[in-house]
Amino acid sequence: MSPSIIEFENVVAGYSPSLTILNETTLDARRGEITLLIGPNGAGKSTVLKTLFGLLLPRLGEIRFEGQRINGKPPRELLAEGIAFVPQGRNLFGSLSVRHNLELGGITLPRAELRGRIDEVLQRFPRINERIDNQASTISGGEQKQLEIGRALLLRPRVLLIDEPSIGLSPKLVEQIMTMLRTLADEGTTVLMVEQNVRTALRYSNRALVLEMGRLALDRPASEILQDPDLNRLFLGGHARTSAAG
Amino acid sequence: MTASPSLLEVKDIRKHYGAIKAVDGVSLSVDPGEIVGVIGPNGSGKTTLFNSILGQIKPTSGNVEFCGEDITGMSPLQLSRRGVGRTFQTLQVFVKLSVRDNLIAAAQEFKGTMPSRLFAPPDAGLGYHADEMIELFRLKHVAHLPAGSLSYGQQKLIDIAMAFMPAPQLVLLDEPCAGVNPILVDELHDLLVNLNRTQGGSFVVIEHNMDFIMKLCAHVVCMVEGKVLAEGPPAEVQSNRQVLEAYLGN
Amino acid sequence: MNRTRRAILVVALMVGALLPLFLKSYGIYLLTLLCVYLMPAFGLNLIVGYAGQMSIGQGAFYGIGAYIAALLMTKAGIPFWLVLPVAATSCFTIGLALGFPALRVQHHYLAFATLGFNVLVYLVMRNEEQLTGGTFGMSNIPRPSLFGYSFDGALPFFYLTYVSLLALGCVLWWLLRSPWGRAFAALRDNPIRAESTGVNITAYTLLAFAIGAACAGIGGAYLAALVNFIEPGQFGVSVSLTMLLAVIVGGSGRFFGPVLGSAIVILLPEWLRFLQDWYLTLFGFAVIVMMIFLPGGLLSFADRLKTRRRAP
Amino acid sequence: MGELIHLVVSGTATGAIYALAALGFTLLWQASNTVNFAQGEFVMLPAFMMLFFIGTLGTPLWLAFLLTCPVAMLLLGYTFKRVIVDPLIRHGVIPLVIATLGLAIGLKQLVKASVTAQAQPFDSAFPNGLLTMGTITVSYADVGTLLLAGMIVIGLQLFLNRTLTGRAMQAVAQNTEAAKVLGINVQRMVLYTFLINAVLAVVTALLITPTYLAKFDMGESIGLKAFYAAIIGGFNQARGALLGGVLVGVLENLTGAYVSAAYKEGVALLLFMIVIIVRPEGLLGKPEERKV
Repeated sequence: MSPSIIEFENVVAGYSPSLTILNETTLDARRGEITLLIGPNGAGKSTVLKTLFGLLLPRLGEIRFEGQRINGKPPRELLAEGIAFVPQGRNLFGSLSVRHNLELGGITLPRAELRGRIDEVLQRFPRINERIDNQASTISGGEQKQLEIGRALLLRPRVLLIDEPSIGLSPKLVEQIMTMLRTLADEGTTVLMVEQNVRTALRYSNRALVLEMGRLALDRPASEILQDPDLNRLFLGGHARTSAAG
Repeated sequence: MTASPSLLEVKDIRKHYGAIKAVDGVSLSVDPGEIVGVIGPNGSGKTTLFNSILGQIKPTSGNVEFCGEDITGMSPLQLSRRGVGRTFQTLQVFVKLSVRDNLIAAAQEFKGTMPSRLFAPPDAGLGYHADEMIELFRLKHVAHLPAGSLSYGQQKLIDIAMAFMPAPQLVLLDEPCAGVNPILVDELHDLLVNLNRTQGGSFVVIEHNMDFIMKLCAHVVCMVEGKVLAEGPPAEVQSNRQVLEAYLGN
Repeated sequence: MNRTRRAILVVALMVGALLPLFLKSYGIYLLTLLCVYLMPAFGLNLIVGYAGQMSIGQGAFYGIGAYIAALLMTKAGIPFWLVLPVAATSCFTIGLALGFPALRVQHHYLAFATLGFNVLVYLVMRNEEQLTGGTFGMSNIPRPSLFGYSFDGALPFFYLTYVSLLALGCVLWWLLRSPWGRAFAALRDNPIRAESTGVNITAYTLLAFAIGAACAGIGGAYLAALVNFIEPGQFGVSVSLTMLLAVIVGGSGRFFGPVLGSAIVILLPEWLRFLQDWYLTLFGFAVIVMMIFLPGGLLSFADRLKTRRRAP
Repeated sequence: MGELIHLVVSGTATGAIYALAALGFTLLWQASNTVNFAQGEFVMLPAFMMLFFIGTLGTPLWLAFLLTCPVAMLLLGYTFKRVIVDPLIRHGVIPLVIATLGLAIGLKQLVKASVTAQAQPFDSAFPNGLLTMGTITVSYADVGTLLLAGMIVIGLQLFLNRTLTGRAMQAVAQNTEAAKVLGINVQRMVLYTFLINAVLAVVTALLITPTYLAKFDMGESIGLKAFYAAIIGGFNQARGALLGGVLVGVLENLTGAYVSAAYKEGVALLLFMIVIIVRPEGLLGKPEERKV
């Protein structure tokens, strides 16, 4: 079993003093694996990613990256340390070209290095290369998601956080994106993913963490959960906790 | 007894944003006193459907009938006058008013006319009713604090209590359990059942908490990508293959 | 309202009534001016503080009221008591019309729209010389009399204004305590929710502007009678601006907020005369400091202390 | 015909000046949702700074302009952002509007109290005289104004579109959250916008003060025109500010000549009223969806 690279210990976080989402959450992600976060809406999956990436300050608890405490570090510093984040939804700058969108992903790199890195990413995404001079708002949804992922890879992150990459994409495109993430993980990048398209995502993941009301309810190898006849109940009624106990 | 006419009749509602079909031909009907649940993965168009029914946005096509009257495209104001109430997905209380004033504000506009309200007592004659509701929702200890100063869960309760203040015939609840702790969720279930029994109103509930929906509703509609994928009794929808696939991928 | 507050109010009203007896004529004039100024300020507080709309145009209604009074009294010889309802209803009607942009746009857009309205009214006052006397203004505006008793003297006119202000204050107090007040607050706190709980936001928005404008119209008529001479400069954008800041500094959405704020912009500069133009300089910068540290206005200070004590 | 062209050209020149002030206004809005009601005073203050350099240090106008730029960037850019905007912006638009209204009064009265209440003459950056081409006569000042304003606008567009920093600023304006996720230093990009706004204000002062004269309340009019130009053109579009400014300038000139000189000031206003009633997002603006 590979060692933990990301650890949450009793983390409490929320969007306002009166709204707590993460409730003493404890979980971890292991090096070179795809860890899948699943659970009903409002369980705190996206909040885990946002808190980890410094977009939300944890009120209590500790977040560690390679054993070092990273609570409250801003995204800029975390990027420099090797964590990148692809948030949910559309995150491109529509009026700028595809190339310029890519470039902005490397804004923290020395300018001299930027060009080489862009070429490296373009090799991985030939579709993006074809659209390089188009306005970002004019490319298709699948291309946009690929561009977003490519933009995050520009920094050669050791950990990639990705939130609901499949939203709005056709099943075929989802498979493509998942395959790509699997390749990345096999090359050594740790992937922490939130995904609603659970069955598909499980097939590509190593491990699944089920969150419920801001807490870890279940931690199993992905293949095991995929076989579990209770998977349905997890989402359509019946508490995860009961199925974990049973 | 002949089949009673339905209270709400939604016929083939569509809401398109350019090429994106947020709601794509949804029909549903709600009988008097019935509690209908609407489920579906994120982005399946549930809230857009609500907003189209409630006049918050204008549907591209289709129509909505309430008590046999065509109410398509009516403003929220006109709808509330006809007895259609709602709660919102995000918190929507009057932050600077006290809890009690929030409840009175939710119902006072249905009493008398605007000029007559100018000469009405300050509580518009609703003080007693508001206090009853405060008792029911166990908000007595905070009744005189500004609503904005309370916790998320408490504000959510106020939000729901407000919708029921004018005793509407139909209430549409948009994710009443979101951000509410598990103990409160159980209480909420009891409250809604209680209100359904005492006020006799019908509800349509959007909710992701499946236990809640399955316990509360007699009829469940599952939406996926703007369409109704399945509907029927909760147990049936729960075990429907397509529904499972929609939630879990295939 | 609890007992201490009621006691404070009674004492304050007594002091207000008795103070002029001990003042020279300029002091009485200033107190009268404060009473006059409070009429539009109360109206503005209804618009901004209670109904949550933005307005930098209250000075225009103040001016419209004053010009209507001046015109009708000097040119047509109509008595003050008949002029008053004309000024109020005219401003009410125009206020209703100005409310329409507020239905389309909010916040800073509305600020610009009302400010623009003020500029327009100012231009009309300045340019339509035949009617308004242009930059020369209108003079010899008489003070009212009632059943042969003339309010010409400084003290009689003060008491007339004082009593009128109290009457206006009572009407507004009653209005804001009625369900209407709650509807205005609902409109301010959350218009979308308000609409779905049956509040006719169109009607209440327009009414807020109209009632606020009517208050300013009444105030304008009293101003014309007080100063006997009016010119466009008294009703420019800067007047509206100062009035808005007075309401906010005092504490918008609090009934007595405008009293404190108006005292700061009307009385305090007289007391701090040696500061001259530096007074407004300090006032301007003080507004910034207040927005950062006490955005609810000076009257919110007590509440602030209370919440701080309640919080652990 | 010659007269009409002359009016249009000089109107365009005046409009270009309004457009510069309006441009700064829209940039601030896009980058940080800042509405600056003291924008007019931000033009007035540099005018007096330049007069100070000319009067006290005896520098020529161009040097005074160059010296004023960094001072304005420090005071009207950096200090404004750090002291007033940063603490207030998270409370929404209105508190900031009120604070900048206070700032407008404070700055005006400060100049009135500490410098002078009288209008001060201000030399034009361009030579006097008229340029005649056939029946068409235009002044050097108008041509110079148009050229300088044009250069500034084009230079700014080049910076925003052709440099990585400029594009990062656009990114922040379009989607602040996404920009933050990429490690773009959002606060620094916003600061750049404030600095650009300060420089635009200095240029506006250089161009407008010869006609308006340097006076403590000169900002009221130019500030108002800038707001209206920005809203007419579209608050969320830089191109909108340009269109709005020129439209106001030209229509004002034509109204002044053919309709009524007295109501010239009302033109921007009327146009603004029509726009917010008919098309609140402005002529080139994109509508901002009402949030449910």
